Amino acid sequence: MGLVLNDDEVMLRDTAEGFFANKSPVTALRKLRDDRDETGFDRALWKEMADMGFAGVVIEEDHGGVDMGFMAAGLIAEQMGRNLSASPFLSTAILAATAIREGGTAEQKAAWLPKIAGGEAIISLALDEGPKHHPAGTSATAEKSGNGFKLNGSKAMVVDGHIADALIVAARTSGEEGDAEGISLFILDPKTKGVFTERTIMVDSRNAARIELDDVEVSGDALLGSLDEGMAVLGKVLNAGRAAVAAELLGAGSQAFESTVTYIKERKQFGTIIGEFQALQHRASHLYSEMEIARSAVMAALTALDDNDSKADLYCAMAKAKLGSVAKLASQEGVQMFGGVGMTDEYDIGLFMKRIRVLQELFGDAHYHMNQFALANKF
Amino acid sequence: MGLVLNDDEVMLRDTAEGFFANKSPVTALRKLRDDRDETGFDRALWKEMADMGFAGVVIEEDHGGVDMGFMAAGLIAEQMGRNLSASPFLSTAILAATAIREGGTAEQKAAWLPKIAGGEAIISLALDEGPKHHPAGTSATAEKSGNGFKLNGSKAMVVDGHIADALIVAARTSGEEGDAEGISLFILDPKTKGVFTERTIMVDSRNAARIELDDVEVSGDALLGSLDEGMAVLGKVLNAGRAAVAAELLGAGSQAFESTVTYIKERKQFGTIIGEFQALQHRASHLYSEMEIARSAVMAALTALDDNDSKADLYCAMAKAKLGSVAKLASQEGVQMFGGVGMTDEYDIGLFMKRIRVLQELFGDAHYHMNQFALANKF
Amino acid sequence: MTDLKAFAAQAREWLEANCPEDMRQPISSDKDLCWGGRNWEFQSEAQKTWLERMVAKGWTVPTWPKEYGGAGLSRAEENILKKEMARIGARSPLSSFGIWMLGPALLKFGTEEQKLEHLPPVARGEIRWCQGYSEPNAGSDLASLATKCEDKGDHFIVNGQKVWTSYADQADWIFCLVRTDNTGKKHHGISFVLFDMETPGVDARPIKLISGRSPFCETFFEDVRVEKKNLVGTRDRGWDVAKYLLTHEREMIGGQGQLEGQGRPLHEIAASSLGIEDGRLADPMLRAKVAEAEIDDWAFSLTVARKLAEAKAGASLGADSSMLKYYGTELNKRKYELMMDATGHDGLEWESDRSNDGKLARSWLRTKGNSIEGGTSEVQLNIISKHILQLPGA
Amino acid sequence: MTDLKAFAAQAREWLEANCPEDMRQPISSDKDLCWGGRNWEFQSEAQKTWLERMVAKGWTVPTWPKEYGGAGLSRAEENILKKEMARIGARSPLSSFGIWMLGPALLKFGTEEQKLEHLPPVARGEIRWCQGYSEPNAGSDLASLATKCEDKGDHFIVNGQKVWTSYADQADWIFCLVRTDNTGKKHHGISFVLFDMETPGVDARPIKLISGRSPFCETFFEDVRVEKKNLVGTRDRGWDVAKYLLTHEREMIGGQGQLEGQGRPLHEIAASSLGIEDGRLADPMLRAKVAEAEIDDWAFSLTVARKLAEAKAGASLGADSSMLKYYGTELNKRKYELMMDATGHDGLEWESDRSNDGKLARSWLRTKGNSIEGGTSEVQLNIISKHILQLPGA
Repeated sequence: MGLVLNDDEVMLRDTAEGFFANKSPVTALRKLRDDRDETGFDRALWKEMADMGFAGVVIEEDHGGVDMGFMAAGLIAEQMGRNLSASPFLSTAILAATAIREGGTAEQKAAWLPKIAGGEAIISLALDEGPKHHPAGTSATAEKSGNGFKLNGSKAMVVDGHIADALIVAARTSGEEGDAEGISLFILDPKTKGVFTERTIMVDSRNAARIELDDVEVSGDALLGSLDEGMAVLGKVLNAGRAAVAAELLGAGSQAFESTVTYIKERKQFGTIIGEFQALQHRASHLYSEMEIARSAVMAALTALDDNDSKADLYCAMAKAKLGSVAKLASQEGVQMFGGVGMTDEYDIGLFMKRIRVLQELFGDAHYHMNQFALANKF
Repeated sequence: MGLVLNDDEVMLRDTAEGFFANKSPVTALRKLRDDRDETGFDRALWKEMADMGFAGVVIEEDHGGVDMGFMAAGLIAEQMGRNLSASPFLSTAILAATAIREGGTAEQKAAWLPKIAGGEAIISLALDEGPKHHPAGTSATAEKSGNGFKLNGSKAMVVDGHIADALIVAARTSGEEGDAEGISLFILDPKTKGVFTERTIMVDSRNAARIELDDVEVSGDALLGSLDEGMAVLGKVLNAGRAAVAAELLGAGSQAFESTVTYIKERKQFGTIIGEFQALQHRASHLYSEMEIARSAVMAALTALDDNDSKADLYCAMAKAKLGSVAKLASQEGVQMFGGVGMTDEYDIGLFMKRIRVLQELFGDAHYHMNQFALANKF
Repeated sequence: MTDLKAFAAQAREWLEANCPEDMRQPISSDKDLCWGGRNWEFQSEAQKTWLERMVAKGWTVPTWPKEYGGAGLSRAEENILKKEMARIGARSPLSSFGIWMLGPALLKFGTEEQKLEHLPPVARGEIRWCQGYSEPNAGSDLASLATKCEDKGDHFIVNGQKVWTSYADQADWIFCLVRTDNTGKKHHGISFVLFDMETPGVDARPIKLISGRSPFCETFFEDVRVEKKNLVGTRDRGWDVAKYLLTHEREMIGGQGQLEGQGRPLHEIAASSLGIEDGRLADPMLRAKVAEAEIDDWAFSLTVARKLAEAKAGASLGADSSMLKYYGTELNKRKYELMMDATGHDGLEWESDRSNDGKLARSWLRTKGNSIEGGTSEVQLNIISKHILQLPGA
Repeated sequence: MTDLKAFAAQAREWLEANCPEDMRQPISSDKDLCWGGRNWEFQSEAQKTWLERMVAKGWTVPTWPKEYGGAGLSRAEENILKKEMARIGARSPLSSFGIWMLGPALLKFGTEEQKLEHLPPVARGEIRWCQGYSEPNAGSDLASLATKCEDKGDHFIVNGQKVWTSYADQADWIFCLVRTDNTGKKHHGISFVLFDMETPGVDARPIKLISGRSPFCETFFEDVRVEKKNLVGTRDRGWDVAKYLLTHEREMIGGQGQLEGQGRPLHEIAASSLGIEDGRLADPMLRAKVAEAEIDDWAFSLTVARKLAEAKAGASLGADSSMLKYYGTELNKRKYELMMDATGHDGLEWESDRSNDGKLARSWLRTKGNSIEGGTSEVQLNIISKHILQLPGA
């Protein structure tokens, strides 16, 4: 279990740390927001991330990637979390890359993976439909139609969906809502007739979309992975997504925590530095403990993915559950300890609270994963 | 909603406060325990409680009671909780008295209520069978047999069961385990052939028993309430029990809390009274708040019973849930703040922790009542 | 028929006849409130009529003496009036810091001249007031405020900065804590003064919050002239006035949890978002927390009622207002976290029509301020430690 | 074949040949432990044989130098030996505060004479030691200890009282913190001394805990004579020795959560008590808390492993041992509360055979001490605040 970073990993982390702190600090997100940028991210930054190898971090070298694995991906995500850096890293470099790598035909891989690694294509996963993450609840349908399929349904919380060059859509080809079986994945062009995309600006000023599929015709080539067995690929995609989101939560939570500790060492009230108040000290120390526990959970999940551990599902569920709770606690304690200024848009702590709220919801919140953890352990 | 005590109630509370503090302080429980007293309570005390009217607090005057109602009963239970006073008050004066008053025939009332009020009969409710409270889970059976019934089954956590002069037994006369319908109540002599009683000494050094019923023959007169509709009576009995136990938890929790506050005003470490440490101050103040919220819950539940409020079930579930959590917190914070001496048998705080653990389990713990609360609210 | 019954009947009759139908609709947003003041633009004719009619009765401030614009009602009569208004769903005719805060302060500490000058315009909704308390370095530690007030013989000159001055950009006058002496202990040397927001040197700038636009402002004073007659209470003893009003404010905020609770129950929001399976909320883990929060919410509401009932019975609410403020605001935060959990992706939308411009998300973020404004949770816990538990050094 | 592989093969062969079958059974109670000492009565012939054989190999203290009764193994070899023992389920041949606490202290601070006198009998299980640290008024604040140690020329005289001296009533010798100077700061003037528990004036009385009988004692010293050669380290600087050992102890206790976790998982205990309905624990509310606790438990175990791995990689565990101690003991308390919830009425029985004399209830109560002994949770949080977060005044 790789719970301690090796030299390569330390080097990568340091590189990523410097990169995001310089190229995409919190002020960059503020600018995107305040300028009401239509894409919601900085294409130049994404290109630079591709040049650094970040976009191809889990893509094989044959397809233009650097194939450094999930621990490396997590280290990058963590630094993005620390800086609230906006980019299609999660949607494209993690989710789409994993989906195509795991489920794609040679043609699909050749068509898409080099573009992902090169920062030339943005691809979004259109999976969830309702207010909560629920893969088996997929009710969008794909009926056979000639040599291809006809897709119908509605998708929500499609991260980066409004700027995607391709969509990976989960749709039901058999079975009923609630069945894990019978779901298939399709990769399609969002400009296809019948695809309606609405950008939804979320609380964290980041990108998502709602997508309507109205008799969308795709060819048989659009199928990604085996018919009816999309969940096999999706399972790996979601594990990757959960671990990466947990890593981003670790970064965001750590930054929220550390900036709070810094603040309470400076702020004076009642003639005293408020960090001298023991009640705050104990809460900060408790939170430090939780953050350390959380870090282990993230590292273990990322390692489990790299090791193809048979319990990777459980590791990722644990990490996502734990980080959902702990990063939230860090943001809550942060706003409270900053006090009045923590409520103002001028300070960053509120932006962390917003981003953490979205991340903890993505691909299952703590409650969802506690439930999955229990079911997997047969209780 | 009687959320403020009236003059009569204040007087009763003051009387009960003095009575239990003088007649049955914590040292009395220690003596019963260390002497390995076979009854586990003090008959002389119980007789005095009867003389005070406590044993007949919810019994009509016609049957020798004082008929002061459940708020009064709760005020008595609260003082017993403060002093860890051992007596058959709960089993006999609350549960049995309510069962017979609500479900008894004129003959049954005449036979038992005056004896209860006079402190002459101890009666136990034999309801639960498994490790957790689950009335509908009753699987003991009562088959028709001649003019009477034949009872079979096992009962656990029968409070005061080993010293009871009569048992009120819940047994299934129709339906299946899990059905609320089909349960009937029987009142019987524990010396009846086929009744086997084992005293179980519990963590709080108080009384309970396991009871085996092996082809126990009772006459038709033994039926308490209507056949198959025992739950109608039992619902009222359990509401009364839950509210009284919540009141006892309020007393025990309050005493644990107050003694802890007193202790941290005296104990010195690091050259400082530990009550000066802000981290302890904030935890104590949080606990104070919870205790105040809990007190309101108890008073509202007791009032709802006296008012025959249609939502009495919900009030009692809320009170039992809240007190189960809050009194537990009070005992946990107590032991921790007392520190090493809190772990010793010499100090009382551990005895409170033990008693609170048993009380929170009786008639449904916080989880049980949260679930009931949710189901009643259709979620 | 008792006097109170007679009053109830008269009030009912008058309200039925005089409260416009539009003013009996539930308040759907801040825009439905009437704040009055020099620059107020009535949202509707009904809003204007309703205010005028209530002013004429003295019922915008029913318990104030008639000479100050009130109706001189007893507390019992006021309660009846409230009940009768609630019965028909009548909106409050006037929202006003002048009524809620300045009024009580002037009635207790003001001179007869001050009352006659300032209270009637408040009662009539002609002058809108704001409150100048907190400063950037005097938040929880309010008494360390530094806004300087110099005695210039026949007038004062005020220099400094306030924050969290609600609606300062829309208010006509401000009641303000300033420092008239800084040679003694920090609680000494504070004074309570009133001045017109149009006085030269006053500048109010709205603060943007994490939840979006807000009524709060940063307010700057540069050589602002204040007439001496506008000092309320004893010079250098303004802390007495402030303390009196803070307790008042805490009780208002503490009750908020309960007010919010009057909306749609949490479990209904959760059920409509997540669905019910086999009679249970489809998210079993969230269900446990919803049940816990609703039980706490119910017990808390009962506690608010109990404490108010006890206070009526003669006891003062005292430091228990800190307990209610602490518990109510923390609980409210918990409830909004659970609502966000329950509504998931939908609740995260920030700008869409579908989400009513992120109404829930903005409310969720706004609740985070509940445990900061009006004295932080930490300050309330300190007060409980000191005044209720009497712990040493608290 | 590397040296380590060769060592592993030899160890495996030796253990297979020499570890009695009875000593390969899981430990079912405290009675299965071998503590040694003057008055030790072996529980079985196998226990005796096993100790003797391991002593002969130097494997009761494998990394100690051979001249002190050890085998001079490297850490790597010791780990292999542990793994090989674990493979066949071999019990530890000897439980001993002499090995765990005194040994590390003497190896670091002792003179050659002290090591030669005291370590070999520890290694052989001939002398059983106990620890004299806490006093009634020096619990969390250990450095304020008052047990007086006067210099009488060629010897010391000790007077005072210790508490929480585990197994003091069964120990042969004690290592003890005493005050040799009380004129300076409290951390100065403490000395670390050794003496025989049979010295006149020593009296150890067991303490009854809320969980029942306990190994802890109150220990009284009245004019106890201590030879000067039995002072360890520098006089008045015993706090250095104590600090060194406290960190050691904290790491042991912090790991306990994990050790306990090696038992039956909480969810299995809950499932067998409550049953499973539709694939889910029959108590839906408890289920949520069990899942939460098990996730925390897993992540905590990973954290123990991570911190140990980091320490191996060169970094010192340092103040993070406080974090592990704090989190592990609080988590352990939570888990036992949930076990009690899960077992309900059954778990509450205190004396019955059915409940194995209240084993669970007693364990539950015993866990409450985890967050008190070896430095309270509050002290650990203070240490984190000061040494990790570097908060002012911590």
